[in-house]
Amino acid sequence: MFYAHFCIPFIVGAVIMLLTLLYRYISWVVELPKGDKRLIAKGIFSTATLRSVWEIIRESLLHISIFRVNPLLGYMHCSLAFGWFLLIAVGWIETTVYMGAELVPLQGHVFFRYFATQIDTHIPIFDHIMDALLLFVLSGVALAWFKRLRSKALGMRRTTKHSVGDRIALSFLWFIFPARLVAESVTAAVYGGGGFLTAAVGGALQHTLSAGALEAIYEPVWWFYSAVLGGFFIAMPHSRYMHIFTEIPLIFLRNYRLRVTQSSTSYDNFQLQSCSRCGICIDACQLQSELGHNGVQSVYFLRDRRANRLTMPVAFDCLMCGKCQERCPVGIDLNALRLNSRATMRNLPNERRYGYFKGVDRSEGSGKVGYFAGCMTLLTPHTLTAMQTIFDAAGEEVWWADRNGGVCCGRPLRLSGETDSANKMVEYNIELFRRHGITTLVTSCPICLKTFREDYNLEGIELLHHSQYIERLIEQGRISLKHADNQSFTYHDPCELGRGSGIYEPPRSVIKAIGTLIEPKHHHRNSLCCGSSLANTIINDAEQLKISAALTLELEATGATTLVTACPLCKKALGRTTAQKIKDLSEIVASNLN
Amino acid sequence: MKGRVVIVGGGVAGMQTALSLKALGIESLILEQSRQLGGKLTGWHLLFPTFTPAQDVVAPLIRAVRQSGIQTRFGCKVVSVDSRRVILDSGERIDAAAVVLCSGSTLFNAKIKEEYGYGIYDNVFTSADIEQMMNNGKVAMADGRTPERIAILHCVGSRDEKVCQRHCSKVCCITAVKQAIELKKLFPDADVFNFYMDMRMFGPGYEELYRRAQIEHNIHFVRGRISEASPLMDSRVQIKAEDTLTGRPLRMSVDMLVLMVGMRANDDNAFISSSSGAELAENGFFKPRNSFMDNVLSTKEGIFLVGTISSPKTVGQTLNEASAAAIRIAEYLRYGN
Amino acid sequence: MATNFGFSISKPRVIDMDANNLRKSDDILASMPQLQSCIGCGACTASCTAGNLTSFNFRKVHTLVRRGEYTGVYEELNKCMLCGKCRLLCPRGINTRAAVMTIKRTLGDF
Amino acid sequence: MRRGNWEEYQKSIADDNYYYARSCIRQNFFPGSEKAFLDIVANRLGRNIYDDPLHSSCTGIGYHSDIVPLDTIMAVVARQFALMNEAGYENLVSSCITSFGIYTEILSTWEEFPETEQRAAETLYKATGRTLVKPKNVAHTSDVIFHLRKQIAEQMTRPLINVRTGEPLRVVEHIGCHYAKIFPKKGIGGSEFPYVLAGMIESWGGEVVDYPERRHCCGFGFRNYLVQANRGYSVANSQKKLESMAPYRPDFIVCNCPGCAMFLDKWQYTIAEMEGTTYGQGGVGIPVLTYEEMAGLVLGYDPWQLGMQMHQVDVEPLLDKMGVEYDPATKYLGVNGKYIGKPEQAVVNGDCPSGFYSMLSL
Repeated sequence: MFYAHFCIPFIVGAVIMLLTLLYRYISWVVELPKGDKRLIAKGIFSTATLRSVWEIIRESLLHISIFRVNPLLGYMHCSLAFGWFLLIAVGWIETTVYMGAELVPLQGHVFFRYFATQIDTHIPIFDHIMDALLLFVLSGVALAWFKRLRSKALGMRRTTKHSVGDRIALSFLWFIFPARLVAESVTAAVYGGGGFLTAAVGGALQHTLSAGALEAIYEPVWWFYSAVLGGFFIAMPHSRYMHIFTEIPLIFLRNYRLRVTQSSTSYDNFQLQSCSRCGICIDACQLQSELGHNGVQSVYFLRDRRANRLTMPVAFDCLMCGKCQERCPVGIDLNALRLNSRATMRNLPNERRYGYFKGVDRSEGSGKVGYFAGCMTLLTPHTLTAMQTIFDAAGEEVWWADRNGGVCCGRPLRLSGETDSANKMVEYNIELFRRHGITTLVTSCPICLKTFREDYNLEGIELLHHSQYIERLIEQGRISLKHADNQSFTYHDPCELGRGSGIYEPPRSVIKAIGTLIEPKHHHRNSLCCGSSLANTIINDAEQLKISAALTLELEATGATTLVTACPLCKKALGRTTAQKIKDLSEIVASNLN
Repeated sequence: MKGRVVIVGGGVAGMQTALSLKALGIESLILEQSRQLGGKLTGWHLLFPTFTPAQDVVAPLIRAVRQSGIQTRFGCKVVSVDSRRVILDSGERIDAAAVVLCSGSTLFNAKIKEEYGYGIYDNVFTSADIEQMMNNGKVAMADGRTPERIAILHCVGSRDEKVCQRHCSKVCCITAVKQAIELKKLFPDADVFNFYMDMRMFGPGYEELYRRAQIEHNIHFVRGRISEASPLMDSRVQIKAEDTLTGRPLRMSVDMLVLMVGMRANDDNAFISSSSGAELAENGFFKPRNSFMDNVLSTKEGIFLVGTISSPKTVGQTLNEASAAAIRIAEYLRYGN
Repeated sequence: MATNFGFSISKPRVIDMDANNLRKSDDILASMPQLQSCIGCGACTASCTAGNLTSFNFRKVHTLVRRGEYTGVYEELNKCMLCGKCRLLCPRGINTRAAVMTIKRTLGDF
Repeated sequence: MRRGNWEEYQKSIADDNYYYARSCIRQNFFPGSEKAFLDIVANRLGRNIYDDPLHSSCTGIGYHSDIVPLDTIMAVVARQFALMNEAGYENLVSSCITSFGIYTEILSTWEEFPETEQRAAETLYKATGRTLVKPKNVAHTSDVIFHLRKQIAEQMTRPLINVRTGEPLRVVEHIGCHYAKIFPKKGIGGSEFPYVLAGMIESWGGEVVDYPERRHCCGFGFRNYLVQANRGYSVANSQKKLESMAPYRPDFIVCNCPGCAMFLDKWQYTIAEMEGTTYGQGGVGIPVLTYEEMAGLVLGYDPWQLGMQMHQVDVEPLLDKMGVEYDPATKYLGVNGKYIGKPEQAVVNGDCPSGFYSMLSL
């Protein structure tokens, strides 16, 4: 009994969509590297699976993350996803209640109102619940329409530009629920019944249209609803709405500890397709807000990469400050994906390259503690002398790895995509550190620190940023600092240190040991980038300056007498745009030693 | 006080001096060697760094001189000067309350640097030739063809002991940048190469213009002095230089070679100096009494210096000096010196 | 075999701007006109991490490229570690890291 | 060639009574040239010239190779001047450009630093008992020919004209560096556009070809050619000139410096042997003449009398163009009719001894 001709578009669409999705997911999983498959096998029967289910409920249905960033936007996503889910779920329960154990085909559930007219029993409470859910979804649709028209009203400065596939799918999506409302309302008008919404709309229709007219549009409105649904299902895998389903396997895989690696793998597909194109990353991007660079943000980067038309100007126009990644509601590894795209474009193994490293050792001194200044710190000699003072005060025997010039840590090359060449530096430096027998490695450059942590195998050597090291010296009482409340500082979180390495508190506790810390408007994981990032090779000097000026403005607005940061690049960048004192953390420590 | 202030030279220096004196109520007489006012600027096209037509400076000055009734005599070659009188080659003596030397400087004769082949090869020009061609509205190779590659050589007759011109002519660097941009605008497809020893972008807006020439106009700058020019079969010129930044000799053929001729001291400075007692500096230009306080005073009382008579200068600096000199002359006439 | 006189004829060191093909050089300058604004101060080379360990001289290399001398440039630029110190020092604000990458891409095998 | 400032660079050249100073290189490699010069000046043009058997090398090659110290060469030069004075002459003409440069340089040094002249005079007196008397006029022998070029033109039997086409012969002139590059005022036409050879060529009906590397050194370079390992540098200089002039299709090269004539001639052979390249028309080298040989040909001398069989690059193509009758059979017979030996086949003369280059051209 659950068949009418108008169901054909829906059935065809649903079948095509299911086959497409299955084909994609299965082939992606098949192409996964062996190690990843092993991780899946290990994780599938663990608590990771349960955690994933809980996360799916939170993120894929309720969209808690978006709620946190933007409640209105969160509601919109929640109403569409959770509302639709409830419509399906409650609809299922409804049919089950009506039909008992009888097997109802898919279209029977979806178009139940149509078929329910042939059933004698009637349970009005379901009509009302379903209408309420429909209203919930429709409010989300209305918000989406409104967002298209006026994105700013929803707290978004920019919204994503859509591709053709997106537009087609979006058009279908916009009409699904209004079409459902119309179809159910017409049904209510002709056959009576319906919940508070459909009955009301049906009543209104009864007043305005003749019975004949209602009869005439009865079948077409159901056809329309079915066609819109079918159309959406066909378009969906080729549009941004692919994310609705892809997010689900992604959550499982992520909980099974699959990661984006230096060279791209099949796992990247799950990440790429999980992007909902919500555009939150666009507003996070300083290249957009300060420089007006469009079309380079993560959402566009992912779009281009999905479409296999990623260009170097897009891949390389990114500060990799990590702000977008921090905010991404889907939690996509945006920086890692961008890096392995760069590697795909530019990594060129060259055996002979950097042959000159052989035999180079410009280090001096000896001790269990090694200090790696990093290239950039050589341009901020105050940091170097401050570190010397601190080491002396603590009575530390220090091995200076590169005070007289050394080999780069490799991170800049890695950021430029030249992974193999970067690994030569990794090899060189590891050998150097091992040869000098250090057990602790301190660096004042967050860029070096990040690569030491992530790309170096330095087992047995503790890696510390100088902020952590100084904090420890204070805790251990090896140095003591003069504290004065009237000394006020503001602290800028370097991207590679804060978001990049999760080190937020050590520099703050050091500052607090010396004076008062005033946080700028954006701090911790929301802190701004100074613009000098080595990750970006596209923006020019003037543009770097603009980004830095915006940051300076915020820092100066705190009224603090001294701006403090913990990265030589940030210090250089801020020094260009501020008239205030700008110090590295080590400098304020060295000048306030007891 | 007997006589008027006599101004030797009717270029922008002389005209502005006369006008500034007039404003102070002091009468003057301009003696000009040629048949017209305006001096060297008359033949110039646009002025650096703003691309202002030279006529926008010269014409208003000439008009003002005429309107204010300042007496001007043409065809006067001065053979002797002292602080009380000026003697012309006709033998005429003109009494003067004070004398202002505004006779400027001489463009270096590029033929003397014969290794560049000026006057020998058809497509070797001087900066003055280019200005003239611009004024005439037709810049081209000698046979009328459009140049595809142009070399501009700085410091021709400046900073060169070989031609006894040790001084820097100051304005040629920026003129070269200006002409390079003008040529590039005329011939967008041409490559323009500037060969320089140092880029001396001393004035306001000069460095910015230099930067624009590089970035916006893609003008190539090669640090190295061209050592010789030789003819090629198609009347083009082959030049040789060292690209000193790479330490490699460099050779190229060009369609036009433009020599940035410098300013040298006038030949008659020597006898004006000997007759007046106003001293010359080592480079043959008149020596100011004091480089800080008395720039517009010669070493001889009653004789004043304005413009490039005392050293290479820009138009703006010359005009400033004219006003400064007028005040110093007024003080001199009133209080003596 | 050619006669051996116990010496070989020295090859000219001259940068022959007539023989050199400037197309790649033009491409590089078109994609980053700022490179043309180098004033040869040498700050990049003075601070260079690779230059500290080798004879790598970015100022010289990119000047040669601008003159159409490409031989050996790719290998020379391979000495660069892209650390970016030079970019912090360039008085003309040239994006030196991008310059290295652009030149390599234009001349090399990317 | 375009005239520039030739009028501005004029020097006085004595008209008669020359004291002849020979050239080491010229008398060894172009012995016919010096003989011809003496014959032309004395017998054809009726000038008095004295070829003094007592005079020696000026030691300029040693001087420029850092072997002969300044004081030594000054004494040697002082002796030449003393000999000239003893012979009753006061106009020194030197066959060698380097000698000319040395004489000019030393006279100038003596003028600037009189104590050096005094020292040289003392050394000379102590060593030889002779007295230094400086010449009134020092000129290069090419200056003399330039000075007498119009007179030669009057007696000319074979102008510098291609008899087949009637066109003037295209001549590349090469001036020795030491002629005017040290003291531009001491050379006719100065250093940038010397006129000494161009004047002869124009007077005798030829056309001077200007080419980009005209001013460039032949590469002699003293130490550079003397040390075998450095010779490649010397050759490279000649090669640079030859490559630059080749597109102008010159009929021959004429030099006023014996060293230049030697190297432009012999390095053509070397380049051809080493690299297979020739620069003349028809796959052969460009003949290199001394100006004496040029004057001799113009005046109708027999090329073998002029010693032109001593050249590395065969001169026959040029002789054919000029319509000079010569007997190929007597080319390698000396003045006494005895066979003087024949050079091996050479690539520069169109021969491919090993067949190597002809294989290359396939």
